[in-house]
Amino acid sequence: MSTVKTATSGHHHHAHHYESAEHEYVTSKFGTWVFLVTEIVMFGGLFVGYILFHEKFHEMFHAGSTFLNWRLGALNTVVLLFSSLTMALSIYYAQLGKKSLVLLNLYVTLACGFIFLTVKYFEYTHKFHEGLFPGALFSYDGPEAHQFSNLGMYFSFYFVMTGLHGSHVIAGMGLITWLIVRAHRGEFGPEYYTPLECTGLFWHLVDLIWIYLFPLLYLIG
Amino acid sequence: MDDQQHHHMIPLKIYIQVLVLLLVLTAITVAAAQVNFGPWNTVIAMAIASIKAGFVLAFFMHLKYDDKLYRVCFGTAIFFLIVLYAFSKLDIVTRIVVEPFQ
Amino acid sequence: MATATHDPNKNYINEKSGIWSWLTTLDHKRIGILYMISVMSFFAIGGTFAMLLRWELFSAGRNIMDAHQYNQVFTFHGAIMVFMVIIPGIPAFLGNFILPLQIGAKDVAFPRVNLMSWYCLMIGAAIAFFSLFYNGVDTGWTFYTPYSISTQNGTLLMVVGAFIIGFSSILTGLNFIVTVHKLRAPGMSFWRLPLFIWALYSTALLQILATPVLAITLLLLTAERVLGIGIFDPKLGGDPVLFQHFFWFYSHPAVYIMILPAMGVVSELIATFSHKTIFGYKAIALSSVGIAAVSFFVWGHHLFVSGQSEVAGILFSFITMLVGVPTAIKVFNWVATLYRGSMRFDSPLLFALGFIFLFTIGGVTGIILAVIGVDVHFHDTYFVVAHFHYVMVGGTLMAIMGGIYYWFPKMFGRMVNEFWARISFVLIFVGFNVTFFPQFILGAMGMPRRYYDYLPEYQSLNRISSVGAWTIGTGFLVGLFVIIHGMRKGVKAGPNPWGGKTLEWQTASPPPHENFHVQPVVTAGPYEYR
Amino acid sequence: MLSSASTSSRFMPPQATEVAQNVDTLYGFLLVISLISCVLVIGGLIYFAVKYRRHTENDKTPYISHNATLEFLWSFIPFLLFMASFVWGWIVYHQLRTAPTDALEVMVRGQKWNWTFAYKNGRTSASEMFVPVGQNVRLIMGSSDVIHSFYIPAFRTKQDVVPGRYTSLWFNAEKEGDYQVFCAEYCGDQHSGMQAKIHVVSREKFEDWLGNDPYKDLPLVEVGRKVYTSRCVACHTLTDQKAVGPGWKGVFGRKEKLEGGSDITVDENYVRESILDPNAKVVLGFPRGVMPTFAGQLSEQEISGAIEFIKSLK
Repeated sequence: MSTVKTATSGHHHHAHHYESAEHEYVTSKFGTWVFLVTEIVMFGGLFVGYILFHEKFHEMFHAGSTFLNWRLGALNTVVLLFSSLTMALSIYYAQLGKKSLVLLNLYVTLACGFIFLTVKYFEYTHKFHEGLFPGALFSYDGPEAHQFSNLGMYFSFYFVMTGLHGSHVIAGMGLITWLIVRAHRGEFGPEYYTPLECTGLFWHLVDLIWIYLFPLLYLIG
Repeated sequence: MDDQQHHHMIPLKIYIQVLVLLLVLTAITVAAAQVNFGPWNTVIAMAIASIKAGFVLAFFMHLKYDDKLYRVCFGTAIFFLIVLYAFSKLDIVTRIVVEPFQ
Repeated sequence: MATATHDPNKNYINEKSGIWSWLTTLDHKRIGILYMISVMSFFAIGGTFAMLLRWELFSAGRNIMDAHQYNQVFTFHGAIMVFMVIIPGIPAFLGNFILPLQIGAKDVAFPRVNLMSWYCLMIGAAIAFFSLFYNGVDTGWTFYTPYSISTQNGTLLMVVGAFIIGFSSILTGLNFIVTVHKLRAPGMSFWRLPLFIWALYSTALLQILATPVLAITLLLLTAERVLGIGIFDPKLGGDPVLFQHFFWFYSHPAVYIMILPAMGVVSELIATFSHKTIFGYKAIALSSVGIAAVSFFVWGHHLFVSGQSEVAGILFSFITMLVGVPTAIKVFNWVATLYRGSMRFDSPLLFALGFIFLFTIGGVTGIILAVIGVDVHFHDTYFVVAHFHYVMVGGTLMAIMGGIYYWFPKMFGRMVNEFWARISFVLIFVGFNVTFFPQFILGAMGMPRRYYDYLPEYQSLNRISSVGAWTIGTGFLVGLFVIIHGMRKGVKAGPNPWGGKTLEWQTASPPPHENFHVQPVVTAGPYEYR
Repeated sequence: MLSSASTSSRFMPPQATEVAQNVDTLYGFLLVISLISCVLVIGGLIYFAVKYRRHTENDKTPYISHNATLEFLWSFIPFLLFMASFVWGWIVYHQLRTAPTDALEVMVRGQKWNWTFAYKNGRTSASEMFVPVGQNVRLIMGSSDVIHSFYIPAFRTKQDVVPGRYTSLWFNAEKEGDYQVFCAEYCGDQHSGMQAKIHVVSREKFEDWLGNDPYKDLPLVEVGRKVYTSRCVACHTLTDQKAVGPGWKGVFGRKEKLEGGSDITVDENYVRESILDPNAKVVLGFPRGVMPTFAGQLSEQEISGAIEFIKSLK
């Protein structure tokens, strides 16, 4: 009943309730897009909250953003944009049936994910070291903290938004690892690369969210 | 039985060009942020981010070549977020601040 | 696949046996039955809490519990009924079973996602109930801040539970949208879809576009309680009214997630039991989608007295009036369908007529509450409690009971005992009116809601209401026995006992695993009673 | 047409303000529309159900798919009725929410489970407030913990009291009398106990009440009793029964075991400290963080009065 996978490269039996592999491909892609809608609305809700509070406490948010290292943010943007390319290329080469290039691109995408997370790790530890914890745990007492009593709220938004985004990067990397395992088994080829395409869409969305997150948090503050 | 017609494929060259464009736009938005345009900073940053997002959507996510239904999906999500923002903002902006005495 | 010789008495129930085959099933019909069992047991628990509430309110002062326990009982009653019974109720139970059958598909688009949706509900419910061991939750199902931040108890567990249950709703909605778009039988255009499918499709749009905002709101509330992030906490510069905006941005579309499927069931029942084509098919289908669309613009009528600005209040009141129009159109179309029909008063039709009776009263009182000048007096009183019970119990629960009795032969291959089913209808219908009509008057007299103790002058009406509540309880108990008895010892039913015209009546009862031995081709509309 | 409005008002609290009459008239109008539409729909339902019962299994039913004019009528007419009631509702709401400028302003503070009032001349009162008849009154309301809602059924008005900001509400009571005030936004255990009374009195009585000291030549024990009835009744009983907090009968001088395990005898200092900083020493078995602080809200006279009153309850 479930999708029967055979070892020959790219050959794949579609599930019984679809008429053809093409039908399954189009349906899966549509399902992924509907799932992306829910992700967009969830992150969007967070962005709306951020923008509303940004307009309410403009100066405080600006002061908060001066603590962020925009160079690391820019580096992370470049890393994620590059990983978006390699993800797209892994699909490109799957359509051409070049298994080794598919694997190479998937590994590079995974590596970019790790780089992104390590940069985030350093940013977080640097903030914890300075006492810039979210909300009530905020224990930084530099000049800005005296000027703005609720400076902790900026870091609440910072940690919730980048934390949620980070968890989605980790989820994406988990999916990519699963793709790598299946690619090694030679399951993907010109006739069947649906999981690649769907994971790719998810990964591009994670990159898309960072494209908005970076200016909102790091640049205009 | 598998009427496997090949799905549209974007040539490699275009992928590379899109990435280069995205990196250039990132550089621009970072540069623009160093200069203080006052309230305009936000507008510029959001505009550039939206252009970048447009390219990722159109090319990397194949929206340009795919079924229009997916554009409708993406558009509806954005539309209802704008509704959430607009009505909440309307409430916050038009609230009358009540001052206590003493 | 080659057409295997299908063995006639092989169906989705006896095809495989053993608990493991049920817990890991990918068949939408079995998942529907799993949801039936979960929703009905949660309904029993939530209903027991309702009985306890009415017992405590039987007379002023302390009856059987003290204030803190009362607050927990009404919170659990609300949370269980909303998140675990009435939102998954029709879409996940009846919808999962019937949707693929009605559009001539073999299964929903993503069977594994469908099973995951059931596990999300059960895991979320388990976590929510686990809060009982951390001295319960007493915030009300709305979790308003800053109270929900400062109270020391299991609120965090219930919030996380509701967060996970939200995914069950999202995944069901996702499955239905994709299935309706991609897996329809040949010849079944959108204008030949049965109205139950139109209702489920509109509901799926709401589930996809609204539930994620609840997810982020509950996530922020969890971060608020754990890290004290201060977004909704006034002591740290946050705005509790903003929480209400975010919460009701989901929760008003959620009440349409509750009522739209019920309207779909009623459209099916009215058409089939009056043996007459539905009146104004396009009007009903479009008003389902219309209601779903407009429902995103009206949430502010929950904030009329919450400190929301006058301008926003007026705008929300205006748009709430607009959403009243398609609702009224639907009711008029149902009644028009009955004109010159040929009605037989089987239990499903009784529940459909009961639905129209009670939903009309619920609807008009909704319009009264939408008038902002009057709502200031009625907000947060028993008038509101009566209104939403009229549309939720009078609406969705009547439709669930009607839907169960209507599709019972298709699901279990047997008929229920008609006599006792009608007895259960009469008990529920009479008990319901005796319970909730006095509450309109209590609300007009100014009795606030969520009150553990009330002034002596409210006692007589509360007594009547409590007696009515126990009658409803008996009615649903009788209904439970009717269902259980029907499953085991009901009279065998043919494929089409009611003479329905929609596709699910063209296959065996109970249907085989792949739904149709021969792929049906649709050549006409769903209600062709010529 | 307004007969039902008068019948409806029999089930409504008294109309003590002009706005209340406007709200009731609008409510009467809405009730009439609702009654008519219910009679139409439910009447039609029952009539059709009875008239078109099934005679044989294969009755022929006409294939009526739609009727444009009928559908237009039953969409447009409800739309007009809804718009009419919306506009009328807007007018009444505007009246409810715009306070006249010359109003007597009173500060209201909602705090977990009682209401306190402060007038411009420094006069404060708890759980009850006095207002002159026929006078525009504007309440400026704040909360010191969670969201409450100041609801006066007789004036048909209600306004949430949101912590972190101020909200306002106005009324002009035309008839003298005592009017019930409820808390209408769920705020915890004693939400149903958080009530107050508005005494609408003649102007002279109001001036007299405003001027005098509420505890003028009252012995300390009586001052304590007044403080009890206005501030503490929601959570403490005068018997030895525990409500939210301990019952006061016989508590004074008793030895209690604290949460930390140490013991304490209930003396003047412990009572005073529990009033000003309740979470300092919490007796075992009582919830922490429920009793609010009364620091800055009770005068020295009221605190010592309360202590005397507790002492007197043997």
